[in-house]
Amino acid sequence: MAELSYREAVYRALAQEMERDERVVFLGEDVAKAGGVFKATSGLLDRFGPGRVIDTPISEQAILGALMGAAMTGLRPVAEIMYSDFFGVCWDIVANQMAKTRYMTNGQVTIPVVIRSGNGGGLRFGAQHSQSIENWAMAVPGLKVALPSTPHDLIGLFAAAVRDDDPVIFLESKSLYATKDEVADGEIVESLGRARLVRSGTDVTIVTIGAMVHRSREAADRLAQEFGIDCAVIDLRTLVPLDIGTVLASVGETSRLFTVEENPQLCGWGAEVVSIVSDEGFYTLDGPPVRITTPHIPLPAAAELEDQVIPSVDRIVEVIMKRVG
Amino acid sequence: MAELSYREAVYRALAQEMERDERVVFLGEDVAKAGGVFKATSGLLDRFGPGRVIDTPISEQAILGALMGAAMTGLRPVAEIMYSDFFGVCWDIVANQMAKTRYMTNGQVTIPVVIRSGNGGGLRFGAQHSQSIENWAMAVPGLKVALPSTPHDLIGLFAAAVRDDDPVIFLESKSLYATKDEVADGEIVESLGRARLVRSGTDVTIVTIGAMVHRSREAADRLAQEFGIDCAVIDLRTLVPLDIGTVLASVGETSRLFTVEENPQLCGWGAEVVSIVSDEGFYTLDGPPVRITTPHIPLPAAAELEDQVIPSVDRIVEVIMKRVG
Amino acid sequence: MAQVMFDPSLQQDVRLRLFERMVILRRFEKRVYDLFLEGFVKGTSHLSIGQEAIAAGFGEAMQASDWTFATYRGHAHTLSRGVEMAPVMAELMGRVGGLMGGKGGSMHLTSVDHGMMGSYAIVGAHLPIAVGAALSAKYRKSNQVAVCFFGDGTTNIGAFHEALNFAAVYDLPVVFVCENNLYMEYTSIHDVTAVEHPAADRAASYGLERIIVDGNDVSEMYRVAQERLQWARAGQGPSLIEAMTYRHNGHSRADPGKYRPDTEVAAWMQRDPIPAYRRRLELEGVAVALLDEIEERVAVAVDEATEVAKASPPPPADLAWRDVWSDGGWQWRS
Amino acid sequence: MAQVMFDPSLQQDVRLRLFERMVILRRFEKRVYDLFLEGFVKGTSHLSIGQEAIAAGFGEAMQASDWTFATYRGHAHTLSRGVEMAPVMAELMGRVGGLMGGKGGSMHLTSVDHGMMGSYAIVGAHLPIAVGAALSAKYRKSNQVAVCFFGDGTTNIGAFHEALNFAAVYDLPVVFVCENNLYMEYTSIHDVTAVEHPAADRAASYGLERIIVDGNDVSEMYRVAQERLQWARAGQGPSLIEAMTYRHNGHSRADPGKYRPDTEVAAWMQRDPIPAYRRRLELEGVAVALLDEIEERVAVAVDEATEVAKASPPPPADLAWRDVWSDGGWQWRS
Ligand SMILES: Cc1ncc(C[n+]2csc(CCOP(=O)(O)OP(=O)(O)O)c2C)c(N)n1
Ligand SMILES: Cc1ncc(C[n+]2csc(CCOP(=O)(O)OP(=O)(O)O)c2C)c(N)n1
Ligand SMILES: [Mg+2]
Ligand SMILES: [Mg+2]
Repeated sequence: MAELSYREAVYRALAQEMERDERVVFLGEDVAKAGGVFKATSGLLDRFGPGRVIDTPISEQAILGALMGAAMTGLRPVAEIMYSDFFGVCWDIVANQMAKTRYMTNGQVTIPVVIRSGNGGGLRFGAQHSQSIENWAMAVPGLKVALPSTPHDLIGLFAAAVRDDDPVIFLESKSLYATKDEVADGEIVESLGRARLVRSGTDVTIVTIGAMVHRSREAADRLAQEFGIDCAVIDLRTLVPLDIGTVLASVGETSRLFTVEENPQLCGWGAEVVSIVSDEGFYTLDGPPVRITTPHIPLPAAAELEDQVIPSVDRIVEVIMKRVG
Repeated sequence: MAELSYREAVYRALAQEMERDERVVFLGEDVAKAGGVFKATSGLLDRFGPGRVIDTPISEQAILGALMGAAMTGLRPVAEIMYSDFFGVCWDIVANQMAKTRYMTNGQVTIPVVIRSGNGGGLRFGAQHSQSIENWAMAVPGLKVALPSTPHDLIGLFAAAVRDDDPVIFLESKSLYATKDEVADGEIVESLGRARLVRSGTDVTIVTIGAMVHRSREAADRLAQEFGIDCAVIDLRTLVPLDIGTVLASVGETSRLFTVEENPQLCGWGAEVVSIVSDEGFYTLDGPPVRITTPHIPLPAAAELEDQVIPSVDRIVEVIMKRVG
Repeated sequence: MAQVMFDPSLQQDVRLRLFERMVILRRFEKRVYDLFLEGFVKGTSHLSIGQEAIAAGFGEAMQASDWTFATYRGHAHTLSRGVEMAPVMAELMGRVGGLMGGKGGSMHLTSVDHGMMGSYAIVGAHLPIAVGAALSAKYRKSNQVAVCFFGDGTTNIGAFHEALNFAAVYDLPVVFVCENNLYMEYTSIHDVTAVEHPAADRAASYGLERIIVDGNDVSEMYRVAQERLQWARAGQGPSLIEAMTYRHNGHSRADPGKYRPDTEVAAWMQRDPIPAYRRRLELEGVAVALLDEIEERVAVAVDEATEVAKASPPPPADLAWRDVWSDGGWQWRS
Repeated sequence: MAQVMFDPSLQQDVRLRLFERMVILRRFEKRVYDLFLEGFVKGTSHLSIGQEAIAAGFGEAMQASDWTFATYRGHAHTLSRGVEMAPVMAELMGRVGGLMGGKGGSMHLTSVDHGMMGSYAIVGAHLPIAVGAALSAKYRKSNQVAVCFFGDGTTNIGAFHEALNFAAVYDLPVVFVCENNLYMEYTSIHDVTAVEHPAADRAASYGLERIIVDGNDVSEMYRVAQERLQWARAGQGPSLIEAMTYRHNGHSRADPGKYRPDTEVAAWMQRDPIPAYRRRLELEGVAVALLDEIEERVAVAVDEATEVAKASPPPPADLAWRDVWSDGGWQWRS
């Protein structure tokens, strides 16, 4: 057991998998010599050498194209896209090539890639460096999508992603890099597609992921203490595969569903979860399913504005109070 | 009144707006001399000249970047992205630049662009030339999204899009180009954000858009004739702005909601509609809201397979029968 | 760089194979064209008729373990890697016997067993992917080379630029082959490109040699292919070749190609690579009977493949739900 | 091309303005740096300290109706178009008095009234956008020129290639200015680029002249700017300039810049454009008092701007919901 930051977990996750399997190579901008802009990959170059830890030009299409080609021919490469907003400049490779090629070739081609990327807001970086793009990825058939919320999950889900034979979009919450938690020693491997019950509860089910997990838990604690509303909190951990079974089971007990999402509202993963539960769990619901999201706007830079729009503990408490109370 | 194909409507729509406003210019690959790959823009070059109808290199980022820059400096330009799948190679310009720049500049910049694109399946073109990407666009705050289902709407919504001061993603259903309908003479202008009640009905509300409108209406006719189920069919026409009021009103009468979507399931516009109705219209619903979509898979090329997966009249009838009956 | 010298006996062999390859590509695609007209081929399809020398020259020069990355215009490159005709034809017809069970279609021909690593339908996308294969070859010291074919129009898209620089920076074993057929879809490449030779005139941007070859001369294509493959295998890094050629047909199924001046078309038809090569072989003393025999053998093979493809049924419905994921299925919920 | 000749009296004017511009940029950004340390500037911020000659030279040479397109490293370009210091500083502090009310932040400085058409934070994106402005200038025959600034690292992304070719094909009035400061974020441009001069060595790919200038020599920058703006206005099409320079600080707020050899840093500090230009002006007989007065005037202005910015309150909450759409609001439902 050691206390580890989410940032340090990135290093440990990469090192664990690179140590284990020499087919794992790692590419990205400024990731090698400089250790990455979030300083999450410092030391990897020294440990694994320049053949496996590679500084690239600012060429996201080339980086991800290279990732895909290398994966098709025997490697299990990992890339960093510095900020997830930059998926915009290489979306074709992700959405049209990586996601579809196995299918189009009737299973001839396997593309075991992981694309790590800093995701989400909270750092006052403005609209082009703060997006939550998990829904871009979830909307494309053929991509798996993981968003770890803790150092442990970062390592365990990353290991699962590297060992998975399909392309995985691995979104690290930038606002969590500095957060710390106890992490067990030794190898850590989790499974894709298993939600985690962060808090059990009987009145309301809160479904969330990534940085919002912590705010949801805090809100749940306050709702319990201050208002006697007992909320279950589910961390989905991956959006694809989606552990909707865990959600349905919990809503079966609580009869109320809330999602807490960092992404803008329209077509979010929350809409998907609400839609499935509204269909398959219709008769278990006692009241409207409610989504708590960032409004459907680009993110503002100023601290006071950004704090207004990303779901806060206060807002979660307030909405649940109002809608359940 | 004249019978016009959806393909011919493209020409008439462009001509109408270019005649009216010389700030409207039109760019795209093979659109000028050759009249476009769908032969929808033949004749425009002769009519408006090479300064306004421009053949471009295969450079989608440059095309859309140029569109944006021209729009910021006084033009009202229109581009063609040949197949909507190709938004992948220029997604940054659309999602990060066009969508956000007005907001980031606190309203200093206005970006009146329209991007026309052939969208959807049905032509056996395979996974990289058949996608329905309306949800990619809907998920990004700052983009308006239109999908005309008839020649009339193509002209009227296009005119509205050109006259709108915000970026509009204008998705033409490739499978409709050959379809015909009566269209009035003279100028046609519709509004963005007004759904059309295609068929009124009291038992079930079907919400749909684009090519699926016709299948939904046909299914509704069959459901009425063969099974006595009376379905209202709503053509949303635009996803942003979303005329959710019309949907809520209809569900208020029918108490049942079905969506019919050409896009793959996860995070579709249908999930958004279902989620809003499940929240705001919770107490009006008599049974589960159901989405009828293409399954969450890339599109196969073979005719028999493609026909299996895109919602068909048969499938719509069957699902509604089973879920309502 | 020295011209590659052949052993004369080998040379006869190679020459006949080069000829046979071209005849295969030509006759196969002529048949495909007929099958369009008869309604057997659905969707779209992009023929390489007139451009066969490029695929043939490279197909002959490449080793079995090398990789091909092609565009939607990929029939020729697929066949030239030794893939059988019948599954290719069946794929174009959307049959279960197709190379990808009918799921990919004409634009995505792939046969990993033959090193045919895919046909990509988004202009430019496969250049960086080929670079990745080359990265893997270098990392694994496998001595493999990735060969990536694309058109003149592709040189104006961003991925071209990124891939070329990336390959050059890491000295990767990849050969980029621009088949300059003078047109993108219907637009002359000259109308939309700032330089005369869209690939070769940009080689210097990546520290590469300016290489222009006659893409209608199969022996020249073979020579250049050998040379550049060797260059890659020697660890010298990428090459960029611009092969001048012309397609006899329109861009794709729907296109009669009317935007091209008649005189231009006529001039290039005169330079058809197959009759030209046959004339040359005859002049060099290859027996006419030998060449005729090849033509006939291929004709029979095309007929047979057509029958096999036609006899293949449409894919079963459940195939649509297979192989989204590596577990063979499509489920996104767990 | 001939060197632009100045009227000697004008020249004195221009020279003092060039000097003043550089001093403004320098002192402003030094203050910004202090404000970081004091916690007033949140988020990130990218300084141009050391690179001022480029923004100053162009700012002086451009006409009021010309357009600037810059990157996240855009403070200098914004000020050099005549935007006041206080709103820029307030924007960096996230105050309502900011240039964009605090909504954009340091990376997106924009002042349409000053022809400052935006700072773009995705590498490469603004090159095609600048091309579009040039297209509009040409279409409207407005005689405006778009000037687009970007870094060396930007030359390896696809949008660079597409924009350059596009501009060249249509002979558009745009001047591309690559500020080669030898590094992308923390990686040497040489490590990841196939050519020595990432912009200039690629000019030929777009049929353009190879232009390399000393980006630390403000009079040279001014001369080249005048020349290329004139070239654009004369309908001769785009230009690509590579200006060699160096940033004194790290890439952004978080970066101490330790990846750069001390000797390299020291050598470039010697070549600081501002003392160098001051020395030159003094040698040419400009009165020391005149220069000192400029320095003092600017120092006062920076102090004043700082006070104004600090006095500005944070933006009101409702601003977050404004100006998503042209109707001023954010509603997506109708
Ligand atoms: C990104 C992208 N843009 C546009 C297209 C449509 N398209 C398909 S082929 C083609 C022309 C390609 O020209 P070239 O590279 O010369 O290849 P050729 O077809 O001549 O072999 C175009 C524009 C596409 N598939 N992908
Ligand atoms: C598409 C994209 N990739 C990566 C980044 C992250 N990034 C921001 S600045 C930068 C370096 C840019 O280098 P250069 O073009 O030389 O400009 P400089 O910062 O030196 O002025 C990088 C990689 C980005 N903003 N956009
Ligand atoms: Mg071509
Ligand atoms: Mg730089």
